[in-house]
Amino acid sequence: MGSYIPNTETDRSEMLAAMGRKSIDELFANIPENVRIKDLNIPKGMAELDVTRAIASLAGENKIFSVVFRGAGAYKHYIPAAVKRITANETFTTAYTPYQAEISQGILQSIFEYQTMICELTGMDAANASVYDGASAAAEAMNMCRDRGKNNIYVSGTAHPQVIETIRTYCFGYGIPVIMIPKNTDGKTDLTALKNLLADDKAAAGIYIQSPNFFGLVEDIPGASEIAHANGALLATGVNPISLGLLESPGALGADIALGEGQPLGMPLAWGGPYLGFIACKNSLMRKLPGRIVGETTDTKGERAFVLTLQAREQHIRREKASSNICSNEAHCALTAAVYLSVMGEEGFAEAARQCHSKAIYTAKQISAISGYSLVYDGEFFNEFVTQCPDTEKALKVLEKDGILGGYPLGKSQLLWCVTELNTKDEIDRMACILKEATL
Amino acid sequence: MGSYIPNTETDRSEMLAAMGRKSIDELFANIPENVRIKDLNIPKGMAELDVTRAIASLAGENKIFSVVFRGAGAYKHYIPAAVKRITANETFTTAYTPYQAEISQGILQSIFEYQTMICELTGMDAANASVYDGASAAAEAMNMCRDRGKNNIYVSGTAHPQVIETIRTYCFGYGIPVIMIPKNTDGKTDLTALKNLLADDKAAAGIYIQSPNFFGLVEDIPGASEIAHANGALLATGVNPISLGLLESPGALGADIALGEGQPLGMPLAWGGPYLGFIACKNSLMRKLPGRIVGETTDTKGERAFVLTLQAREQHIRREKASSNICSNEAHCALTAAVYLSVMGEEGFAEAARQCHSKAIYTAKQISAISGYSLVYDGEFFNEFVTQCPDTEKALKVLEKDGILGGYPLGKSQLLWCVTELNTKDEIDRMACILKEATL
Amino acid sequence: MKLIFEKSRPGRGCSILPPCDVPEASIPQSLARKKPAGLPCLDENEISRHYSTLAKRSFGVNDGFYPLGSCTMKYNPKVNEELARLPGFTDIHPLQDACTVQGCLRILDLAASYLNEISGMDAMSFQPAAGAHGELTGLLLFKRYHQSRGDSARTKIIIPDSAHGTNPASAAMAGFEVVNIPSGADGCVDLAALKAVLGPDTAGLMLTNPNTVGIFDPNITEITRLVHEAGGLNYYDGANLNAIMGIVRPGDMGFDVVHLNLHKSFSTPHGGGGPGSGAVGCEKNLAPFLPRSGTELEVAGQAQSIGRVRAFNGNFLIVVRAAAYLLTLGKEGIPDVAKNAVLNANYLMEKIRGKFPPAYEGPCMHEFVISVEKLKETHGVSALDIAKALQDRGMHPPTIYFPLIVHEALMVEPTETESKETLDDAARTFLSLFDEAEKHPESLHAAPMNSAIGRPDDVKAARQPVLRFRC
Amino acid sequence: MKLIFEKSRPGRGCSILPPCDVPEASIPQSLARKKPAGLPCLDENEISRHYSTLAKRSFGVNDGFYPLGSCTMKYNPKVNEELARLPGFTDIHPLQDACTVQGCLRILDLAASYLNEISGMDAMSFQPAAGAHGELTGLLLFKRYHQSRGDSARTKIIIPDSAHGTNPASAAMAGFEVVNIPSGADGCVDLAALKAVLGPDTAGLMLTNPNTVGIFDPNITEITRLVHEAGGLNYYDGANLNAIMGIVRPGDMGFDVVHLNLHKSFSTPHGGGGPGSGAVGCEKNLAPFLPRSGTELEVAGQAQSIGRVRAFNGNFLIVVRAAAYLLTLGKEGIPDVAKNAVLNANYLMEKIRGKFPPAYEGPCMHEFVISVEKLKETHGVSALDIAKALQDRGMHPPTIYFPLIVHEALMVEPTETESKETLDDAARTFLSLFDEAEKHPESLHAAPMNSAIGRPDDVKAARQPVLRFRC
Repeated sequence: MGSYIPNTETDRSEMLAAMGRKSIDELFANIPENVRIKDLNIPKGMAELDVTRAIASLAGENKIFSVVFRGAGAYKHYIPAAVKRITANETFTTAYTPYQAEISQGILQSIFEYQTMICELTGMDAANASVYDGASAAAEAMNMCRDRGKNNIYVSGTAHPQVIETIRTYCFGYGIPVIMIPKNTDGKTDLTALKNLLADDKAAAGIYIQSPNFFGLVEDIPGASEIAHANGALLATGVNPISLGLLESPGALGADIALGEGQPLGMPLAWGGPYLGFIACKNSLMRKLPGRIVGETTDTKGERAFVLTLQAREQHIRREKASSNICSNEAHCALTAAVYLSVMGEEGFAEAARQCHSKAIYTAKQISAISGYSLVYDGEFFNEFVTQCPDTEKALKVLEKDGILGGYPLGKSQLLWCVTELNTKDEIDRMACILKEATL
Repeated sequence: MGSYIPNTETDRSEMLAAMGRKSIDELFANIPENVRIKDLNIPKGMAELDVTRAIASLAGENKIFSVVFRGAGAYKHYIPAAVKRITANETFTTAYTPYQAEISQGILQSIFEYQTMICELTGMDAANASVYDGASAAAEAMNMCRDRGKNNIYVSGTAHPQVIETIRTYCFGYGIPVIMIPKNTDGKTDLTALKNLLADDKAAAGIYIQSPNFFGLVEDIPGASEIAHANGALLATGVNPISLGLLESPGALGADIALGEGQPLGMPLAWGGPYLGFIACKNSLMRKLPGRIVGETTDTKGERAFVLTLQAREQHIRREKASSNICSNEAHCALTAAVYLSVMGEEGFAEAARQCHSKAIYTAKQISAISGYSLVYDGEFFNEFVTQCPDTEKALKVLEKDGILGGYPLGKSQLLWCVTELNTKDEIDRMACILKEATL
Repeated sequence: MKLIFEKSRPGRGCSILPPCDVPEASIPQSLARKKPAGLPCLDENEISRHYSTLAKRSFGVNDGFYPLGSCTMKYNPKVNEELARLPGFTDIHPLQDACTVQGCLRILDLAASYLNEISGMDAMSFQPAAGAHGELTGLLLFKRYHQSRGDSARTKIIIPDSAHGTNPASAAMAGFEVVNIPSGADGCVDLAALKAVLGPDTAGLMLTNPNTVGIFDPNITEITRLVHEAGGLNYYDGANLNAIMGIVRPGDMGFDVVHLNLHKSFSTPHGGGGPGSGAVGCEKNLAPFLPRSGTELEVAGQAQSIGRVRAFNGNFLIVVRAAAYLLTLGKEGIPDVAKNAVLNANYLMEKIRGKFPPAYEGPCMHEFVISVEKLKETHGVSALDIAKALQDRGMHPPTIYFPLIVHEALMVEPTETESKETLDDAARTFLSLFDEAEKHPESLHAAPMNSAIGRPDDVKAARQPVLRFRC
Repeated sequence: MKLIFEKSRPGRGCSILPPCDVPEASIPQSLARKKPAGLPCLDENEISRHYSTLAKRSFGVNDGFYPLGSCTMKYNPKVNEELARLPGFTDIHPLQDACTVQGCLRILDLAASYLNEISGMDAMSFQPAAGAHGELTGLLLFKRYHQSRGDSARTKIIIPDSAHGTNPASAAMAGFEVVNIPSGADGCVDLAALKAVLGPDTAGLMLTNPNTVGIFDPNITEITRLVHEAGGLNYYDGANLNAIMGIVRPGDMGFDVVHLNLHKSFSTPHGGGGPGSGAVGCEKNLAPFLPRSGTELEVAGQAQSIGRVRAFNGNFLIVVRAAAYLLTLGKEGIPDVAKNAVLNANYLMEKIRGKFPPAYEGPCMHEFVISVEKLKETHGVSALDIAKALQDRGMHPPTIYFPLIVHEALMVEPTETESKETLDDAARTFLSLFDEAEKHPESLHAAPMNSAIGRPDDVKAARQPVLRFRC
């Protein structure tokens, strides 16, 4: 069996002797005999080489697509080598939440810098140290919107289905209603419907709109903001952080809270996790943020110091009255995002966003030129778009044969495509060519 | 283009201004105009993503054999995960030779520990901090044997061909003769011939014998040692370090110098490098060791300290009178070997050697059971052995089809096989089965 | 030290992306960003050194002894890291067709089969990303369960006052009313207090066992029986599983739902505060309510599910690491962990008890709580002072001021991956600190002296929050 | 701190190999090891922390400014490290059939084509593992060349007294007699001195240009012409190529053979002293003598080759890194390196020249040499003291006491990958040290104060050598 226990038999004997004990079993005397188990019905332990073989063989059972045109909530971007190597530093990986500030300044500063970058991207005043993922970030954000009897949560039907589902689950917990805002035929949130819904609702707390939305379309955030605020509700916007290299920030557009899935910022697809939920907000909502927050202060010598702050919101102090139950978050993913944003830099990050956009536009053109394929919606999009497709199953199969992961099928006749800076013109042309041939 | 230069245009202007200079060109005034080049005839620089694509595509043009039965100087052993991750520490990779002891204690201590481990493996008193590889180690070791007019070097024909060639090259430099000791029909060094050769040679300086030799056979080192010493010559033995988990150490067998290729100690095959040359010797030869050596001493506070020592042998002090010209060595490979030996540990290292041996014996049996295959030599071997083979080219081709790298062909009718702890019984049986089928 | 923004200089950067190879598209001015996000501009060398320096100003398990109670800071094996970085895991899209992700699905199956056996549960969800996320998930299972039976009166969750703060917070998030019950003098559940609050409004009980004072509650089967009898469910907070895994199973103790912190008992690295994995297991009767999961965005079936608590199927790469650890330890290794974790805790407790008396008598489990209340009274040296002074002596301090029921508490959890020598060193350090506290209490107030900073002004941080840099 | 052997405890270890799956074989008692090699027994956590601690007691480019003259401690890009770890490179046996290693062969071709263009050579061997190895190889080319022409009288190699120590040592190893010539007052080759020693016994000249005092010899074409006229060959020590690459080529200066330190100019990491790569290039007429190479053990043909200087084809993974660097920089990047390396050196030299005068006048190339001879005389503060005091101030010291022709020398090479801010910081540090040297010379004698150890006793180390641990 494998083991990471340094104690040898001799060590154990010496330790027991020093304690005046005869056996380790004595220490377990509190456990009623009748519930103890004899042994576990699992296989024997294995040495490292065999574990490596076993797990690597499972990895081998997955199919890696060399070319990916699928997003729908998880995005394949280039991860610079520096991001991988810097974040692999074993102090970063093996530290825990920086409770002891003096011995954890590095971790604390990295989070403070991350918070700043998230604020810069979103145009907000404050950000937390991360939550579990984009979907739970949305759910937590909706909770932030609640205020003195205002408990009704509005969610646009154009948001990511799993985000909607997660908000519903959390709201099932909170015991508050989730009201859906219908999707318009143009693929965007029906703001007229929202206006009408809110007109009759004095308990409207928050509105969730994702932009670019699930169908890739840029939503009218200023319009939504105006409606929300006119009716005393707050607007929370879900964003793809990469899009903020090109698109106006939610803060500048009037949103009160911006949140999203941070995975595109240097994290691999990894079959869905670990990912990174980020939440940022205007100053007025700062104390409603869930989870850890790092703040700047000074030390006994008057020098700059960083600490976990605003802890009066948190579960370990406030217990059942806390703003959230969050304890462990996604700190190492936040570090990864900060390193990613540093390595890309101001200009490189904007360039990545521009390339995603340009390549998506180019791809959309190539695909819509194929008979049977056409853009479903007219609106502006960032790097995702929906096309008709004569037979999604068939189309995806022919692409898969060539190692290409095609768009995500929305039923049998539509595909949701995603294009990033990683997709080369050659790949795009090849993909379009394969699709075209398949229609012949 | 890619760049790792932080200076911006503004920086450059400010710096030039501070120096009262108009252009960087002024600084190059010493270079005659007529030899300056206009530009380099090489492609434009590339961004990281394109470089990654280009180099990864070249890596993709190599064939990785999932199963390897080939050694002949380069050995595929299991490299524990801890070895890879510990040695990747960027302080270890980006430091240079520890000239400044106080700021380099970690590197110095790691080398001191490495030297100790090499001494323990080889049964010697002193070891250096590494040389380039096993072949150059052998060449340097032969130089160590020279003494007051004794300049004749004897090399066994059973040694690795490239080691022999490297010794010859260095001796071409030294301007001293290399005399070959013939190989016996049993595949081992003809010690009777050696005895006769030495009987007439008052200038015999050193004898090089590899054990296990190139054909995998364990040589009679005590016999060779006796002959060498009786004739006033020194015996240098080339060893596979893994074999020393099972076989008696050269030191205990009477060798004066032990050296070898350290690659099996945690380094990947890597198409031949970086590898690790190690040299260890008896106390009497300590000051003849080439290259860096770390020694223990005390600091101003009387505490343990490590330093580069015996530098009076070295090129930067002794210049043309140095024991060797070595400056950069293979420090990071030495670190890797030390981490490998620590992770394997005393018992794990011996177990690895036992498994190599047992699996080689098993493999030899399976192969020799095939019609047309038989062991060429009777002697004891560690983990390499030579068999007859009806048609080496054909045999290797059928194995390759199955992702197996077969033995190294010695001509058209013999194969030199190598088996390590990584080869499973299933692999061995499968390999034998394929060979058998190919003979039908 | 300087922030990365303060090291930024316009014009610097790394060369990552090649020029765009398709025609540049434009976006309507009205949608475009007016001002670029203020990201730092540095070259790779500066970035690399910046983060190296940050790492040096931090402390991880890899740097030394880290007996942070209730956090199980055990060694994080290297092989798990290598395996979690295999492209066959990292390069898989979560919405790939099921037939192309059989390896991922088998990792989940493998981990579930081991963890179900260890916890005594029937089904497992890996969707929760952390312990508290698991608590919320588990309590929503309770809620859905009672709802499914039309038992709408069950609105209260009973929680001992020694519980982790996440317990009441999770209960509140799940819409329950929290009923705190006091612990007995032995730190365990006060059966009378429990009985007093049980009733038709009881949705369930949340308990960690061994509890947060490091003691295994000997009445555990009685406790869970009482709750069941009252119609409630029992929730097992798995934060302390390391003490008992392979010895006794939460399921056998009478728990209906459990969360397991894979980043504690199952050795995945804490990452400076995450990502973790708070896998939730439950008995058969609750399994239909588990979070909806699958390889498609909208999963058909699982009609009774609480829904999902996040997108996709969880922190998968963390599960890969835990799976590798489970395969490594296996049948004998798992109980061996518990035994040695408990041995190490008791050994260290015994070695320092002369000066640092444990808050409760008897052997502890994997951690123990000491109170320096007396030292505070006699010499004015607090748990905080001890923690700060320990930082100067090469180890990470224990958890302090928790559990809340012990005054001036220090909660010490050595874990099984520490050697006797490390424990002996730590004991010497503790004892020498006591001497120092008696002789030079002021030096402990001044600690730490050798850290990157002196003690920070927490009050200022909270009163005048500076949560981001502005240039 | 303790050695790893002192942390060892019998019975501890890591679980790496599964049990043997074939029958255990035995070996005759006479051949078997009597006593196991005394390797340490530790668990993985202890090993990991041991090496973490060793890393913390060391200093690399990644930790800060490292202006070690003549070593070109530039930044080592991360992408090169990632690429050198691709299994398509690491898992390739050096004796695989040529058709299965086309990628490896193309890496060598690629690197050779770039480096030939940069050095002005026609052919390149990657067999040498380091600069000195390259020197030996290059001088053996000289030897074989003269031999091939029957020119057996050419036994002498001319080397300036400012040369790297490896030059004379390599010449001696190649069986040449070394003729040292003094440098001129300007630190460059004294033409008269050169002429005086040239003759029919001249095998060749070894030169580094810019030389070790950081000056480009303006007479370089005259020098190489003279040597050629005398029938000798010119060897270019590429240690200082970083100053001139893309600006002027050794081949165009008249050199016949050159070695290039890939771990200096081409950014591969120094690894604590290696592995490096000392690729050797030469003109067409010397190419037949280059080391024998190929994918088989015994290479046919290449009859005129000097043979091989090591097994297989060199430190391949180092060449992979250099190839990635060359692709990255390309046509414009390579000269840009040289320009900025020279700019940085001159900038730092100018900033400190008021207190630390350069040993030679005029602009320097990529490095400069200062002499603290005066400071030594006036305040007793030596180059060694300055180096030790710099350690306390967060930077690695420059090379000291080299070149030998400058008294109390400090040789400073900032490289192009350092920022103006870093240079400004370093200048401030240097200047403040000068103040300190004047005011409190004793504090410099006592330095370093903040290092892992105080100054070590080098004499004791050499007189009573302890080269290994014995338990």
